[in-house]
Amino acid sequence: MDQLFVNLKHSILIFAGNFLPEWAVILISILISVTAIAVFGPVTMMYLTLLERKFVGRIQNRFGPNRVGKWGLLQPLADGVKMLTKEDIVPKGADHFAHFLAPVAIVIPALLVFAVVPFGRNMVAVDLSIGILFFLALSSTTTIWIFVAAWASRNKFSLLGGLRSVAQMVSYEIPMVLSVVPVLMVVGSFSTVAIVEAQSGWNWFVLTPWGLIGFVLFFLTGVAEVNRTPFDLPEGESEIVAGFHTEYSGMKFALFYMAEFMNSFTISAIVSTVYLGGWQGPWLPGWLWLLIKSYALILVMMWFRGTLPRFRVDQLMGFAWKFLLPLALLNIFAAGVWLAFARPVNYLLSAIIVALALFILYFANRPDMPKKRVYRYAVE
Amino acid sequence: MFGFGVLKGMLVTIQNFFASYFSKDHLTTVQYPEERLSAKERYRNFPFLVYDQAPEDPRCVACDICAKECPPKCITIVRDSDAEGKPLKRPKSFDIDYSICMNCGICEEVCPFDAIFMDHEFELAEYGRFEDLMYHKDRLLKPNDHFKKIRPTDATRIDAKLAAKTQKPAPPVGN
Amino acid sequence: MNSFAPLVSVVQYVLMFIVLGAAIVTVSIGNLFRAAIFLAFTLLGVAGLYFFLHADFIAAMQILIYVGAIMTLVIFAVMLTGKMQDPLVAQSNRQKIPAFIILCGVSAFLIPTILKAPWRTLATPHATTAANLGRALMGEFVFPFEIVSLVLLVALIGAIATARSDE
Amino acid sequence: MTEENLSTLATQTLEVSLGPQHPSTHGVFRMNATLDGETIVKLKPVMGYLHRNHEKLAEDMTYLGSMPYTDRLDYICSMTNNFAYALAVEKLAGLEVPERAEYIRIIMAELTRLVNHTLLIGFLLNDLGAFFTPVLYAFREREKILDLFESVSGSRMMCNYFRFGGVKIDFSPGFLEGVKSIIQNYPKFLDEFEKLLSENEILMARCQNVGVLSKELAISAGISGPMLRASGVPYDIRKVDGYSIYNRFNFRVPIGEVGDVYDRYYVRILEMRESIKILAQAVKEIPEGPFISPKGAAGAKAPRTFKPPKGQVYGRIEAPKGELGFYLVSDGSPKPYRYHVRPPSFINLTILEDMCIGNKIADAIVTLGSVDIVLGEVDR
Repeated sequence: MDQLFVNLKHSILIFAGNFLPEWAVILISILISVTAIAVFGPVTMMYLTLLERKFVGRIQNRFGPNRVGKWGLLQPLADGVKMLTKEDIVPKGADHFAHFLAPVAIVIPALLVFAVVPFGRNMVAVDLSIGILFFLALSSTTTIWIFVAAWASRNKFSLLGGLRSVAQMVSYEIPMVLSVVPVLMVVGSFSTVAIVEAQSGWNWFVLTPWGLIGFVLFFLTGVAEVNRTPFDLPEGESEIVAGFHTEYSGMKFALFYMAEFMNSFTISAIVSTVYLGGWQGPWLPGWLWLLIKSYALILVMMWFRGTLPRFRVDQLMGFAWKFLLPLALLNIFAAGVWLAFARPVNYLLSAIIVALALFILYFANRPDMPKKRVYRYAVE
Repeated sequence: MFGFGVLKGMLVTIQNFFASYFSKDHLTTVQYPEERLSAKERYRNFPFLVYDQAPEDPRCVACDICAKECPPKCITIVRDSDAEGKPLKRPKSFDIDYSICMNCGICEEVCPFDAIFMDHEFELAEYGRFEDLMYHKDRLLKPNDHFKKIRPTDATRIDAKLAAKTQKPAPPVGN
Repeated sequence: MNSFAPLVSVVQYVLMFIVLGAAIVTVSIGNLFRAAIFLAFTLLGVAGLYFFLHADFIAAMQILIYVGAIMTLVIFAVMLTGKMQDPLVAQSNRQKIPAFIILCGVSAFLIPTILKAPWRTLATPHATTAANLGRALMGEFVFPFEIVSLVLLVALIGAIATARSDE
Repeated sequence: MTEENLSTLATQTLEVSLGPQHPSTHGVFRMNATLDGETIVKLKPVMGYLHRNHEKLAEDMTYLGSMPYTDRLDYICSMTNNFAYALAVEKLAGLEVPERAEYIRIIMAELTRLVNHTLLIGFLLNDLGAFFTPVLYAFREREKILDLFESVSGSRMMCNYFRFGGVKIDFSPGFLEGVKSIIQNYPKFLDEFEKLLSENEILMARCQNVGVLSKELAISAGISGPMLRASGVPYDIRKVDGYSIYNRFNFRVPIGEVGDVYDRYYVRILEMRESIKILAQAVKEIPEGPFISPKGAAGAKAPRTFKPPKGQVYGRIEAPKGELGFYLVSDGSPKPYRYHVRPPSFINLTILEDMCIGNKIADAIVTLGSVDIVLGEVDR
């Protein structure tokens, strides 16, 4: 079971190898991986929308979509048909070329990062030696297309959304990169496959003091990177209508939506890879483990969405620079201490450092924190 | 400690998530066309006219009070007349524009003859905006049994009142 | 792996074509904003070429720094230009002729150099691992590395000082 | 950087028109905001998109004929609108209200306060960017009260229930049990709501010290209702006028300290708890008896015979949104000579700019949400 898909691909290649030249087999091998990702990405996205609507619906004491097909299972298809048949509106003052390019281009990095996600043992499209870096680099390019979309729409709300997006990405990129550094230090490699292999046998990094903090940091900054609640300022509906995609409709809008959901999936998958042991786990096949872990994280994102209001721009920045960034730096120190000492001592020491870091940051940020209030009543 | 408030809130939402599978109180949606809420007896929507025996002989005497008191002025009544042009105590036409009516129920309150009441019917969607929503006498007239069915309490009270009135020799004079 | 080589070179040529094409569009197009977008494509294409040259790390850095950071900065700079309110942010191409002459001059030097250079090829490209890189930066190249960081620090301080001295 | 340094950098302000079509202007309301970055330097509220000639229409209608129109002023709380109008007309005509009717009125008014405050807090959270969860919880509870309203008056929102000298019809069977169950269950819901919201750090950070309204400005601008009390002015017309039979009930008036959005939020939560107290007392003490005075009943049956004597009155109540007053001039005919409404949300809205300047654009939306407006009442 574990190697189901790997064996499937292998047997197809052997079959093709009987009558095709070698280069064609390699081409087919590449095409199979690419097709698998190109199908998996959008299908995931379609059903993530349904999952989100159902989950948030239940949180809000309602059913969620349940009319199209059993349990609304055909809802994503209906939405797709609707999106495709919708009129494509381009504002008169828009830069038509850029307005068209942005939604198309934004999907590319979203799909490309799937290449380094190790879905299971031997189930990674490309085992790049710089896997994590590849992921970080490509996910940062999303900003440009958001910004291009915002500018090309020639709408003030879009522009505000685009500016917020850039500011947010620039701020959260730094703690995000820093929160992965401890793992890279311990593993000594950027390769996602190597990172997963280093966590075999319940040595999940999240179970260490620095790993716990790193996990929370990476996940939170990841949520911020994909613009989801409570960091969804670029599209903050109640303030700037729909932010950078205000002027998009139909399929172009669907592409933005697709990129967002595929990004949330990849970020969850990468977080599980880096901190939750990836496809490692008992009994079940590896790819199932990765899916379970990623979906659990996605559900947490949806849970956030169902619960939390959104930050304000300055608070968002403050959170990144005053809390996440110093914590990430101190966390690297904790990981260094972990590496420098032997097994039982390093747990204690890095736990102390992490606890101290949290404590110091809490008190340092205390003046800016909101306070509980006591209310009085008018005297008669 | 920072963050506990957020976690508390998340606890509330996840409780609601699970409760929606177990408690009816946490999944209040009524799946409308298949399930329906039972209408409250006093529910009022649009007015209709009551007749006792035959639709040709409604309770309405065309006194025009409801038309005058209707706040948005959605009722138009034309009084019937016999061959010599003498006015009769029945409406020749009685039109209510449902697109104007605001369901306030004042017509029912002011009617001295208990001839007009608020109906429970609410599935009134039409394709035409003007003529289709202009309800004429034929569509407005409904038997007293309908009234008894939708509002038993009021119907019994009014029937008793009318019965008491018919005992008396002189029926009440309109206008 | 040999039979696979033509495929690789096809992709490489496509990438080169994208890089060159996008670069030409960048300098010739009349719209500043679009020029910036094409510049992004050029940089992305270069990153792709690095990948094929087994310089994964540099490729990732190319994307992270040039595409991710510098391009954002460039687009920001475009937005700060005076003509931003204009739907078609015009780019001034007035210095076409001098630019062409300089280009010819540079090419006259570069092309023969490229052609004459004895290009050495490595038999097996050795993998760049994070650990190796870290060791190189912290060991062999620690002095240039520190100098560069110092320069950057000075630049940062300078930028802040310039911004502040406006009062 | 200090303020002066900032001013030396040449910046352009951005004019943004929030509304009339905007997701969170609570209707067709428009704010012409001038932004410096995301900071508001100027904000002009534009009203009148929903003007329906309410006052002029009333001059051509019998006194009773205006009653259903008052439902449509503030369509969230039709019962209190009815109450204020009935109170003014009763003052004009010198009508007595039977004991039972007074209790019925107070039960209705306090239920309406629960509906209004719950819903407002839900929508405030929507303005803050929460994805509909608080609104739907608010709807869930509001539904129970609306069911009661429907069982009594026949309509959920447009109740048209009050009559001059009493109410239209007595309670339906089972109504008081319904109110009792509300009294029992609503505090539980409020606890849940508070657990979800009151201590949420994001909400606190977004609301505290945002949209601050000073005591002095609040008084001089004629602000009323929870907004005034949140600014620290202990002024509640239920206490000050003691209209109807409010002086028989034992309740407290919560007041805020800072006058920011959080105070406005919390004062409303506390007010709801006090309202439940009033309800409990009213349900316990409600006597048997007629629900409308004979003179009033005659007036309701034949509105054209209802001719208040010449004169002018101003009747006011503490509506959930603030001081709702009706100014009526009678010339002795069945129709009012002059009919004027003092809508609380319109007057509370006039100082929006003062509260918003210097804040971020996201704060303007929240401040607007905390003012608690209903455009039906603002524009009339």
